[in-house]
Amino acid sequence: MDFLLDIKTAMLPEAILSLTILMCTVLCFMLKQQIQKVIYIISLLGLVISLFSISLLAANKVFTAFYNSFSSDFFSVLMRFLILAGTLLVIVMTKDYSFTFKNRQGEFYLLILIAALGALLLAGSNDLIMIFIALETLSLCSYALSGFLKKDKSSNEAALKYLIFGGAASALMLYGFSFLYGITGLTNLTEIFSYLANNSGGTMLNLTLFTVISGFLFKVAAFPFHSWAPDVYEGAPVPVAAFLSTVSKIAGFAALVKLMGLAFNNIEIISITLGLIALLSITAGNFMALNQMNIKRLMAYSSISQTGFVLIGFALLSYMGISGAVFYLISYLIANLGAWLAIIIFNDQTSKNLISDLNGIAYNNPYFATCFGLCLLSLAGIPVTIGFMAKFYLFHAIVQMGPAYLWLLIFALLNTILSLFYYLKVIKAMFVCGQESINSKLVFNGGVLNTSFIALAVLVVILGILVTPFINIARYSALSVKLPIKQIEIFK
Amino acid sequence: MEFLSLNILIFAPLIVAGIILSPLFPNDKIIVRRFAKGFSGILFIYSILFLLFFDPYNTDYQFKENIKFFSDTNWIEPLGISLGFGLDGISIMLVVLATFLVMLALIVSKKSITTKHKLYYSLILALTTAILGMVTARDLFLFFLFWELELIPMYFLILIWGTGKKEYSAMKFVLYTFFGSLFMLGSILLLNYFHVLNTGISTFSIEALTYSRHYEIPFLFESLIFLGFFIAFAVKLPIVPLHTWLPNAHVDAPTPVSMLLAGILLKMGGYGLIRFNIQMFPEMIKVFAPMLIISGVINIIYAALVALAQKDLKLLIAYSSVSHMGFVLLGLGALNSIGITGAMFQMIAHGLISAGLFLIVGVIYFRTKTRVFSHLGGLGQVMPKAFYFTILLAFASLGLPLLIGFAAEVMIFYGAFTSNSLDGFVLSNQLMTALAAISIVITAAYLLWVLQKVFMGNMFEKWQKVQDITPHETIALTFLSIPIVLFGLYPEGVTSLFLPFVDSLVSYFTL
Amino acid sequence: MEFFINNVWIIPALPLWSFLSILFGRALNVYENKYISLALTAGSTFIGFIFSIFILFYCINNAGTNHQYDILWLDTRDLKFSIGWLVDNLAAMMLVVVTSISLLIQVYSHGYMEQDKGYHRFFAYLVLFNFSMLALVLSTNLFQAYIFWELVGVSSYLLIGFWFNRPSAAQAAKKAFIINRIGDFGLLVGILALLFYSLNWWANSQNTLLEFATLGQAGSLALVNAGPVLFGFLTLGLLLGPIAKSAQIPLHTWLADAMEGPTPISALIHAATMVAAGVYLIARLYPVFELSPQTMTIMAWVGGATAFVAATIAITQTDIKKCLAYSTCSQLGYMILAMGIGAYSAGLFHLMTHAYFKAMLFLCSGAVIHSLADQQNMKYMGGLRKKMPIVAYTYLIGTLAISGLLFSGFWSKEAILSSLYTQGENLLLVIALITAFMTAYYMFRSYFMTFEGEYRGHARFHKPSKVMTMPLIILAVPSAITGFIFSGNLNLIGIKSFDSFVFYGHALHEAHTDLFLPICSLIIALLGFLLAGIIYWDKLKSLYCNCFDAIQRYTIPLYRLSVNKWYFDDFYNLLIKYLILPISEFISIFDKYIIDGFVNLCGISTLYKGKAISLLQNGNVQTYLVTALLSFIAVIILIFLIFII
Amino acid sequence: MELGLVHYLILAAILFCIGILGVIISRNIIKILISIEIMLNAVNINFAAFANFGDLDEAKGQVFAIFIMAVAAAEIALGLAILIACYNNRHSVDIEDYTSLKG
Repeated sequence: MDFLLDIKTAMLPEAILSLTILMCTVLCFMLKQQIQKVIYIISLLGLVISLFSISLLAANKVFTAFYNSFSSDFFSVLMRFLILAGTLLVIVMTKDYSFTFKNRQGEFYLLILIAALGALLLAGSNDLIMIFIALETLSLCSYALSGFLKKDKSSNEAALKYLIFGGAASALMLYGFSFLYGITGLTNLTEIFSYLANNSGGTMLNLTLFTVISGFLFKVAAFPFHSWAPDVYEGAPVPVAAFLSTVSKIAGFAALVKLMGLAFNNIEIISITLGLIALLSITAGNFMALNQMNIKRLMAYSSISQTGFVLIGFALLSYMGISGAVFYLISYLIANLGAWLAIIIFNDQTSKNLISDLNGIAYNNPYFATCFGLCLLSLAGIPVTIGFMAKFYLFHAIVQMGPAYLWLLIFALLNTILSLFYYLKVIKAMFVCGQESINSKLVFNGGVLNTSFIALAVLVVILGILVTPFINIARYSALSVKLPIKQIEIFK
Repeated sequence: MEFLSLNILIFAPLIVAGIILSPLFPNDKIIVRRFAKGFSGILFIYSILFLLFFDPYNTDYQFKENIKFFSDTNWIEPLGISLGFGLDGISIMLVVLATFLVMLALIVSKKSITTKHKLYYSLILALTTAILGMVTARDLFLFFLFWELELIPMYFLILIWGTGKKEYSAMKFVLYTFFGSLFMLGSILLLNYFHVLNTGISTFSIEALTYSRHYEIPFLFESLIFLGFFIAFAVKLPIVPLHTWLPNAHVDAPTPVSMLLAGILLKMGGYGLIRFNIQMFPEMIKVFAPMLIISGVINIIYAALVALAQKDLKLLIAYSSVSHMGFVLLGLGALNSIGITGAMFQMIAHGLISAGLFLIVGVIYFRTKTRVFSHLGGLGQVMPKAFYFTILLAFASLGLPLLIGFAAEVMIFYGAFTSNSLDGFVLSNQLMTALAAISIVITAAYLLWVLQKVFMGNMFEKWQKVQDITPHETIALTFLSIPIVLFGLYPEGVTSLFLPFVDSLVSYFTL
Repeated sequence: MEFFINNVWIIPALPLWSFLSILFGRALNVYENKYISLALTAGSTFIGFIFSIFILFYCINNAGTNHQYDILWLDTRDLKFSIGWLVDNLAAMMLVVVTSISLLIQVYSHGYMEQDKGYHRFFAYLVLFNFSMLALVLSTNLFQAYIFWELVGVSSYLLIGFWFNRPSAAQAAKKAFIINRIGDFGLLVGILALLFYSLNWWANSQNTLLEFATLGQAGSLALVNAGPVLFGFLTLGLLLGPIAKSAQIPLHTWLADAMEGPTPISALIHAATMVAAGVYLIARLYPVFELSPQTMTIMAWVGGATAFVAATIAITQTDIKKCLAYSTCSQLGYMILAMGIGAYSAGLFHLMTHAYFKAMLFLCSGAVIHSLADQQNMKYMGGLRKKMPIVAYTYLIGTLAISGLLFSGFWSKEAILSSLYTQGENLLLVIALITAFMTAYYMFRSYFMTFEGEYRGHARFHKPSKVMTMPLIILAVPSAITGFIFSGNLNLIGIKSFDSFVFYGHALHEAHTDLFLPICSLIIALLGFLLAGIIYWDKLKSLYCNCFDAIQRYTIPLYRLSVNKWYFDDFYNLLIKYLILPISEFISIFDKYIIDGFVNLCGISTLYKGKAISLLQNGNVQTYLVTALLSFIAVIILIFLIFII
Repeated sequence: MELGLVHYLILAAILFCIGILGVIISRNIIKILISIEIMLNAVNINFAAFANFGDLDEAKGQVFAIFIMAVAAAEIALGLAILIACYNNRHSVDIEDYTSLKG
């Protein structure tokens, strides 16, 4: 039974998640609407089990499944871990929010779990077809999730925009896939890499690469395919926005790393393109975030600029860069989910979304403000937070590439000032004096939502200090990625 | 000496801040204040102990300590970042100055801080940790980390307890400093890059990058690195076109915070210039000495002239800070032992004097609710004690002999005048020093203007009921006056601590 | 005797100790009694006076005394500044002058300030000044002199602004200090330059840095190193200090304003001691100045001009203290003039005599003012001789002395004039003589207006106390006799002439063989006296009444010039108002709107850029797609362009 | 003239462009959805053509095309469902009416 063995060695989390999905589907149809909360518990359980099952995957070897179209190396294991952890937190977020779904709670968890499954597959996919299928699984569920509030005009609109934009982007990507297939006659990535290592693809390959990348740029909301993000984040239910800005992005990055190997003959072009796109993402995100009043939109723009930082890691096309990007992703996941948790806690109790609604909240809710502030500071890259370490590590990686990448460093550095401005704007609102009366005390009663919120904020600080293991993990995972680099850099 | 641990010195304030902030701590403002004050007093005494056991003739770091996580050697092993602290000639004085000023700031906080005591005192203590960490860090990364860390408490202190356009000022302060620090970050990373390139070892250790740098960095990059550091410290010091955050931040910050800002945070710029620009790049500093001297002279004259035109007391004092920090630049630009000694001495002198002056401004503002000269006058009649202290501080500030400012200025003027760091440049050291000396007239003019407008002359009826300074403030001002007089009479008491260090510094770039 | 020389540090140390005692005693409320402050102050000065007397006699008996002791104050590698004490003839002379006058004025002050609330404060300042002045006098090196030079300035600032609730006093104090600071600026730069150009000399010798004793040798090396032009500027810088401190043109305007301080202060600081410090410093720096003839010439002319201008101003002053102030200015001009032409001893001789009689004059005026309830205007005085004869007669002695008619002033002024004559500085001599005429005129004018004729005021008169008149009487003695005693005419009984005691180079005593000049100056002074008498003495007034108006009519422009003090103050005010303040305002505006404006502009423009970019985010998904595709294509084209180029 | 690979590719390219144009220009949302379908079909033609001319052994292209068709169907179904939800709220299928989220 090779097939089952493959699944056991390579796809255990996916398998467990699939079983959970099946169970949820059945329960969804069976259970009365009042007790569909059970599905919440079950999906949580499924996620936790599958999270633990990741540790059973051997990290030091590459395992494949489905005839080599799925491969599980350490990098993808790490990414899948992040995806599952992120999904878990997103589901936790819905605890108090789900009443807005009226009687369709079960469907919601179902869709989230399927989307997570798509993300997991995307992170491990090793074949163009697999990539496409996984991506579409993720995307279609995301569209549906965005429009989950059927009666809500903005939710509808968000879903519609997301769908149109996503459809066009995936068509563009597929167009690129078709040429990739045409040039090489292959769909398996490993084979394509070895083909490209021996044959030059010509100019056509360059164009192909650009179109292929575009699909992933859409998924991670990077410039120029970023404009859907603010609208969708604003319109979609808050947990969905959190999901899109974390899990879906991580999956996109994971797949993008897989495709890095395509740049074999065009290292410089791809590198500079990605660098440029990264910078433009950071800049566009930051500039547009400056004037935002709505905190959800602000988070959307901030996530665009954070995407740019991760892309810098990719643009370097070095192990150092990838490890920087991975470490940055970890920090981003923690801090961003923390921020979204704060938003959802606030939104659950006040149904408000504007930054000015937060005015003076710190004095009635010190823990809320402190934890939220820490997450924002981490996103801005202020010590002692994991975000600071991640930025430093990333910049360190840029500089290690030598003077040729100094422009990237300079622009990235300048952009951090802009980002500090709008993160501080939120913090300022929370701590501004004289308006304490606007906000009454939030209920902060130590439920799972609050516990995970505080836990994330604590993690932000703790991991900002105990940072070595995470850097090592990031480095180890980067080493398992196939990169089109011939010389091995100084990299312990 | 076992009981002297820098780790305790640096992190104890942070831990105490946590204790104060924790919900278990009683929310009684008197208890909070006394606890914080008591702790800061203990911290000051503790830092004095370091001073007593400090060996000035050892130019190396002393009291070295390393904290390790998950590794035998370093904090972040993959990058070669260590969590190491140490004291040498320049840091020891700043450590003592910092704990001293924090203690005084907490003593005078009684009047000016009326709300949110727990948060306030814990933020000040967190700020203390950041400052102490900055001056004792033996690792570039660590220095940078504390440099940025200091922004956050400072931001909140201005934002929450400030006056006027506090939100604007706080934001400006943070963004400006952050802007500068980015250049420093770039420089730190480039320095590390060239170290890796030449030795294959990634390290951020200041010692390694200073003393065992036996390879050449290309001139272009070395000057870029130098300028990166310089810009960061130029913002902090501040150097003239980059100074505009300072008036805003000072004017809108509450009194104790202004004291700390002027007293110790500005000195971080000077400290950085010595520690990095001079110590690490003895070759580059020779190239850039004209820049230091010219910007120093511009600082001195320009800021003094601006101060002359101010209508607001606190703004005037703020600009006088800028002007006085110009002397630090001038002294450093001299590139000789006496000039650098003078610059360091000036940092300490200005730290004490400006803290006192800002305290006086706060005292007046608290009682009259105005800082505009035209509304003040004749206050000497109702607050004689404040008047006498102001006279002392003002004269110390304008460089009256036998007070602390004079010794510093003399050393700087002498160092700058006899220096030849501008050889081969269109201007001569002598001319620039003579230009800078004009400031002794302008400084006298604006400081005496303050005395005249605020304390002398006719008094408005409405100030008849104004109270003289409280015992707290008297104690703080007396504490400030003691070193101002003492080290004015006996400057060697301070200079001997860092003279050997400066000598070793100068030996690297003997002109 | 050796004891006094070896322990000369006690002279300044005691006042310092008294200052600290009063300071802490009052700050901590240890005592209330005014006599304790007085005792501390006068006691310390008295001991100093005793010391000074012994030291003076020691110096007289032991020619060429030069006792120097240095303590290293600032020791950094290449810079070693010392503080110490130097006793030589000059210092001994100055010590006696300072301590004796101080002592008397302190006693007098007790009477003058008894009713004042700030009694203790006053004595604290007074004793602080004493300390600074005595330490300045005892300075061994230029650097130490600079330190106490500034401290003296501060004490003066504090004392002028003693009644700080008077706006005019506050203003005057500030003005005095700032103008002195201009001088200090020159002095500082001069010291630095001197040190810089003679650095090798000091490094090779074991001498204390900048010590007066060897300044000449170092100076000549500096002359070689710097060249005559730079050295000239260097000495001019050094000269600027004394010019400001001794209230010489163009930095003289502070002195008249300084009369806002209590009168004893005017007597002590602004007549007798501190303003003389400028002359003293010139004497100390003589070896350096001598190397630059141009500077000496400038010094002489500055002195001459000041003497003349100040005298013309004094002519029309109606405020008794202002009148005396300008006369001080004028007399200091004489001293500087003397120094400038090389009449070292004459200048210092005049310093000493002037100190006594001017102190006395001021104290007299103080007694008058005190008795008339702070009335200073001479128009409202008159006929006071009958009410306070002691004051009137001592004032008359002073007037005679300063006019050079009799007493000490005659001898010292004579020395200066004869030096001018022998040096052949005829133009300056003429100026000096005209000034002498005017001096006699305005001094007698003030005497007549105050003490003769009818009382024109309204204030109720009360008699000055003994405490105030006693010092007057005591001061009258040296005012009267010092000139004659040290004139050299008593050589026979063992008292040497002044110029054989305090001299530069070698002792040089010229007997007044030529009687032309003394007679000439006496006549000129007499003319001045007569003119004053004609105009202001009621008994003579009836004789000339008719022609007086005519004279006045022709001299109105000159009168205006004099009353307005040659428009110096107006000129400076205009300079400050229309040049310095606008510059400072301009820079301040530049700072606020250009530099800070640029920073804010950066911030605001960034915000607007953000808004502009946000316009693309118009909500229409088709726009999004178009922008996405177009920018993607643009990126691709850009990349290809980069790689083609 | 024999039809070669290039001709298919050109056809696909033209179709793809038409699809893009349709997505960008048409105001009717249903038309936009159809245009996306056209783009996907252009991709299908590409795959089929490449499979036909290059990869004769395994025919992965055809497989890919079938997958695309399946997914496209799902996507369109979802799209229409969302559109219905939208229509219920705003009674419009004009894309210009769906611009409330912006800024």
